[in-house]
Amino acid sequence: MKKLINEVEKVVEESLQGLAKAHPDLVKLHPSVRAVLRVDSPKEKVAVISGGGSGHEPMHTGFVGFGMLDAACPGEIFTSPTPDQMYEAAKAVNGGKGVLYIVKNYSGDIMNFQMAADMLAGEGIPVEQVIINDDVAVEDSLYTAGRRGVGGTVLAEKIVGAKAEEGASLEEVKKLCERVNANVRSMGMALTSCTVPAAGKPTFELGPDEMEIGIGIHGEPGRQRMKVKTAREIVEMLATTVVEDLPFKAGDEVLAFVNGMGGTPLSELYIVYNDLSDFLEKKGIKIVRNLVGNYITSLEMQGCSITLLRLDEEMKRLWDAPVCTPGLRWGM
Amino acid sequence: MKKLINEVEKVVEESLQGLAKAHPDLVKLHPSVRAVLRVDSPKEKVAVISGGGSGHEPMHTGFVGFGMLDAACPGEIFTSPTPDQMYEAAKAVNGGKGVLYIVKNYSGDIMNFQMAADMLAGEGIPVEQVIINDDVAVEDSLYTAGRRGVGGTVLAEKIVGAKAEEGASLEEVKKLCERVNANVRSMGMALTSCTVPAAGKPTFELGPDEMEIGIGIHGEPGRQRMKVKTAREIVEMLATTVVEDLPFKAGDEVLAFVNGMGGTPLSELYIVYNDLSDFLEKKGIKIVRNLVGNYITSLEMQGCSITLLRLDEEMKRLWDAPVCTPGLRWGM
Amino acid sequence: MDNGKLDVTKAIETVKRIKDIVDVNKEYLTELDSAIGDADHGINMSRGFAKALEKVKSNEYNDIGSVFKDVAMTLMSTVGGAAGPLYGTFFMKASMKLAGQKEADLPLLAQAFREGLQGVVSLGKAQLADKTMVDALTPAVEALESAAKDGLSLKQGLEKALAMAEKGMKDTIPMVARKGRASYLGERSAGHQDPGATSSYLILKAFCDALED
Amino acid sequence: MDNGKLDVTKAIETVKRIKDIVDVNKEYLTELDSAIGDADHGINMSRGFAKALEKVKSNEYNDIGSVFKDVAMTLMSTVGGAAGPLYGTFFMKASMKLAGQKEADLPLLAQAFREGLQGVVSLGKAQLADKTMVDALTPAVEALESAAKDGLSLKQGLEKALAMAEKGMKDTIPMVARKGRASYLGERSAGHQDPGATSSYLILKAFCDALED
Ligand SMILES: Nc1ncnc2c1ncn2[C@@H]1O[C@H](COP(=O)(O)OP(=O)(O)O)[C@@H](O)[C@H]1O
Ligand SMILES: Nc1ncnc2c1ncn2[C@@H]1O[C@H](COP(=O)(O)OP(=O)(O)O)[C@@H](O)[C@H]1O
Ligand SMILES: [Mg+2]
Ligand SMILES: [Mg+2]
Ligand SMILES: [Mg+2]
Ligand SMILES: [Mg+2]
Repeated sequence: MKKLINEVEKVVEESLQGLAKAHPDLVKLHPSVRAVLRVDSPKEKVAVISGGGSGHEPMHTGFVGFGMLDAACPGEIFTSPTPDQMYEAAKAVNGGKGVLYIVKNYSGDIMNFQMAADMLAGEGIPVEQVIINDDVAVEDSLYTAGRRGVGGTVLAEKIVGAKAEEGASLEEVKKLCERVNANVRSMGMALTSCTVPAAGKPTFELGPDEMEIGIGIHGEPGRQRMKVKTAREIVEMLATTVVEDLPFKAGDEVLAFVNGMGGTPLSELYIVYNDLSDFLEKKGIKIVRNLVGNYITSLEMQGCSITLLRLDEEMKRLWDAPVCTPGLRWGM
Repeated sequence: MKKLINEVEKVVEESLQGLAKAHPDLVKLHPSVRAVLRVDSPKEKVAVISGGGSGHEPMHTGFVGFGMLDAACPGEIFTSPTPDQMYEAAKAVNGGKGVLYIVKNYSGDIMNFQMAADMLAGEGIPVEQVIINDDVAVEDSLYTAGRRGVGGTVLAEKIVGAKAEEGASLEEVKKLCERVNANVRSMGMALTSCTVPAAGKPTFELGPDEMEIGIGIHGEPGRQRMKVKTAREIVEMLATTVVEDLPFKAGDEVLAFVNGMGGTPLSELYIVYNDLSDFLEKKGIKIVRNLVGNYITSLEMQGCSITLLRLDEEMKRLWDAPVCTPGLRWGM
Repeated sequence: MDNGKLDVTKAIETVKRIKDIVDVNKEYLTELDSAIGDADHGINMSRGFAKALEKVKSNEYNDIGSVFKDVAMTLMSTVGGAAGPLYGTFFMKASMKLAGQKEADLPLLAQAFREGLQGVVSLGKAQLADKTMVDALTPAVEALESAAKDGLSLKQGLEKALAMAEKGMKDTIPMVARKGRASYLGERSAGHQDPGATSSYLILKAFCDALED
Repeated sequence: MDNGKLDVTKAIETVKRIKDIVDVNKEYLTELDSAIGDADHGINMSRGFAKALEKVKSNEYNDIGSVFKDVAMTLMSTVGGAAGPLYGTFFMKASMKLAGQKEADLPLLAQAFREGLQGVVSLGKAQLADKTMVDALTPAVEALESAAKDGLSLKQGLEKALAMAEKGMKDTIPMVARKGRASYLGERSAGHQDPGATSSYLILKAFCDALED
């Protein structure tokens, strides 16, 4: 294992310190628990909080700031954070209008956030949770853990963050977050595995001519392993599943998000976007917004995911609204 | 070789198409030669143009837009572009106030840009060139090709682009670019090699416990191979060489730029920034601006580079000025 | 004085043994989690029990309930993932049954473990054969209960429970996961032993080892 | 009618042979460039001469100067890197000497190559022993010139030049590079053959092969 780190035990801590030092105008660290807080703690808004295992940077810690998250709670690499983190973070940033937890659908995240929410509710602090579960690679069922939360989370955090910034109520913010989740679908793939620092070796092995389709963001194996294909064929596979699931229809206006898993060059992501754009054009689905880059990653994994979000006018307006975070910035 | 591509011959072309489709509000492709042009072609400013081999994205194509480049000319992967590209790009974006070529110091880039400049000069178009050569890994000498242009290029393009946007003259813009180059130093390292698509295998091989110090951005071998060390030790090695070269002194105000080579997770770059920040603090050198992320890359190479720029008041103001490009954006 | 029951000293000894056995099996647990999860179970458990041991060693206790309550709180705030809240709840619910008790015999421990297991099930919603820790814990608790009914000693009961936990753990191998991260793999999760069921087995082993015959 | 001189047909045949030999050695050149450069020399040369051949095949020519001028222009706008302008200049300067000529004998070709080499040197500023193509081209041009003085045939002259180019190419192995990308390696560039010197040798080989005895 070769990484730019000092000690495996300190990867998350030192990385957070670096983030805070690089962006003192945007974020600060919580004094006692592991949480990244917005530096200006605005009072007159719902506090939007997310969190999850580390290793997906810039998500979530890089999305703390104006117009997005008020706090992010990072766990160890690929490990859900603990309830005290979400509880303390909420106490620190709640301005009185209540707290929305944006939670990715993993058993661990659900349970840990739930415990924090219970603790807050016990103190009379208004708290709501929305579970993001946009990964079509996983079959949905009442009897299983259901679908994972992946790329859709980034879009939800941006759009919902903008709504909260406008001063919307907790109920409104929550409703919007549910609407985003209801209209977003994703699927990912990997060309290589990734190595959890503390584990010291790749989570899975892929042959020199193999890829893994339906990969999650925790370096967990996907649904299917096959010979590598061209970008165009990969886009076809991922996008077909994504489009048919919602389903997205001709005439739909969408935000197309091509996300890198961390180790794939940006130039390749643009090739994927080029193919995705052709694919959707043929189906009559209109890309009216897009995002291309490494936003929800799996350490140094090579690969990509495709996320489509069906937009309405409010979502468009909120997507375009100013945002100023270490990882996403425009309009200011 | 596993990459998200279709054909090795079309990597650059399809990636540029994707870029143009993703950012039609910012950039467009030149109709006949391979060049990315700013979409709004402002007339009353010096046209700032750069270019070089592809494979370093977002540099340079991702830096075309308001407040940075007017055009970028990408060659094949790791191969300097040809004179017709720089010539036609200049003709397309020159508004009458002349053209500045920002050229990285490589024999190929120098010769190809020089030929384009000769062609322009022959037509009476005012053209100047500044050669960026900030890589302290390479010994400087009159008898060799001298130092490579690396991370300093990104900073020069931002600062000089802002100056041009203000309406400065060609002479002023050129002088500023030279001043940036005179005050910037960089050094890089790699944990892994990278694979030129058309070559199909890694440019060099590194053992599972080896790293390469003093790497360039073309995947060319560095100056020294050694056992991997901690982030802190690596920062110490790179930053010591960088600091002693200019030299940077106690009290200097600097922009600290931690750049990823493309395959290293952002979280590790923040660890590097954390260590760099400690290192400079001990020396009394003050970081007053910073940039952390993948900006001048070598395909999927894992590793990083450290760039320090000694800032004066004008450079600070121009760094903070609004910029709106696919790869760098703030203030608008 | 050793009467074969679980007193404060042995409760602390148990925590130490769990820490040790989890440490020894850290890579093994992580490897199991690599195959059908995200390669962190051993790391998480080892971090959690190291902290838990630190905690109980630095405190004075008058009852065994407080020992396990501190374990529960520490796991909750240091393990994370799915295992953190689940084992946290297990020990929390168990500790409530043991609150104020200087020692536990087999019937009491069986009751405490039953409470713990119920906590895990009501939090995680896993049923038998969903390929989780529940598949190891359930037969173990049942074995404790029937051993208690048969009037066996604590050590004997734990030995029977351990055997059943081991069987439950191995039974997870052919199962297709329906809960936790392994469920994302669908059919591909079959053929691998569940990491959480394995750590449950190891925890029972530590209880067993901490008690003299 | 074959008089052993380089006429338009043979000039085009030469371009074809360069294309072929560069293609065959594409990986080899790239591998040499991997060791001390950036792994693109074979790819660049192969792209350039494929385009050059396309170009000269699609045109009618009355003089050999025009053939090599088209080669020069094509290399200039398709090769890129260091080799593009250098070989572009080589063929451009040579073509100026051959402008209007229906054919070239040894003395004329020697002059043309001398002009080409001077173009390379004045553009790239490389001296002998800087570990570049100049180390192969210089002895080759000198051999052409002395063969011309000795009144040898074109083929004989090219054969001598080829032998010298090969020697010059091999002589680059121990050199420490002072120009081009290899110079960044400093001492570590020693022990590797220069890719540009190698492609220069291959180009001379193609000239040689294109001419009958
Ligand atoms: N809903 C659940 N109910 C019971 N046990 C579960 C549940 N979800 C996961 N587990 C257990 O947790 C184990 C994984 O723990 P761990 O790797 O620490 O967490 P994560 O899956 O979040 O990385 C699984 O092997 C399984 O035994
Ligand atoms: N200044 C120079 N003068 C002469 N030849 C040079 C010079 N710089 C580089 N070369 C030649 O060019 C070759 C490399 O060509 P190529 O790999 O195509 O370009 P690049 O180095 O830009 O990738 C070197 O092997 C060397 O022979
Ligand atoms: Mg986990
Ligand atoms: Mg090159
Ligand atoms: Mg796990
Ligand atoms: Mg080269």
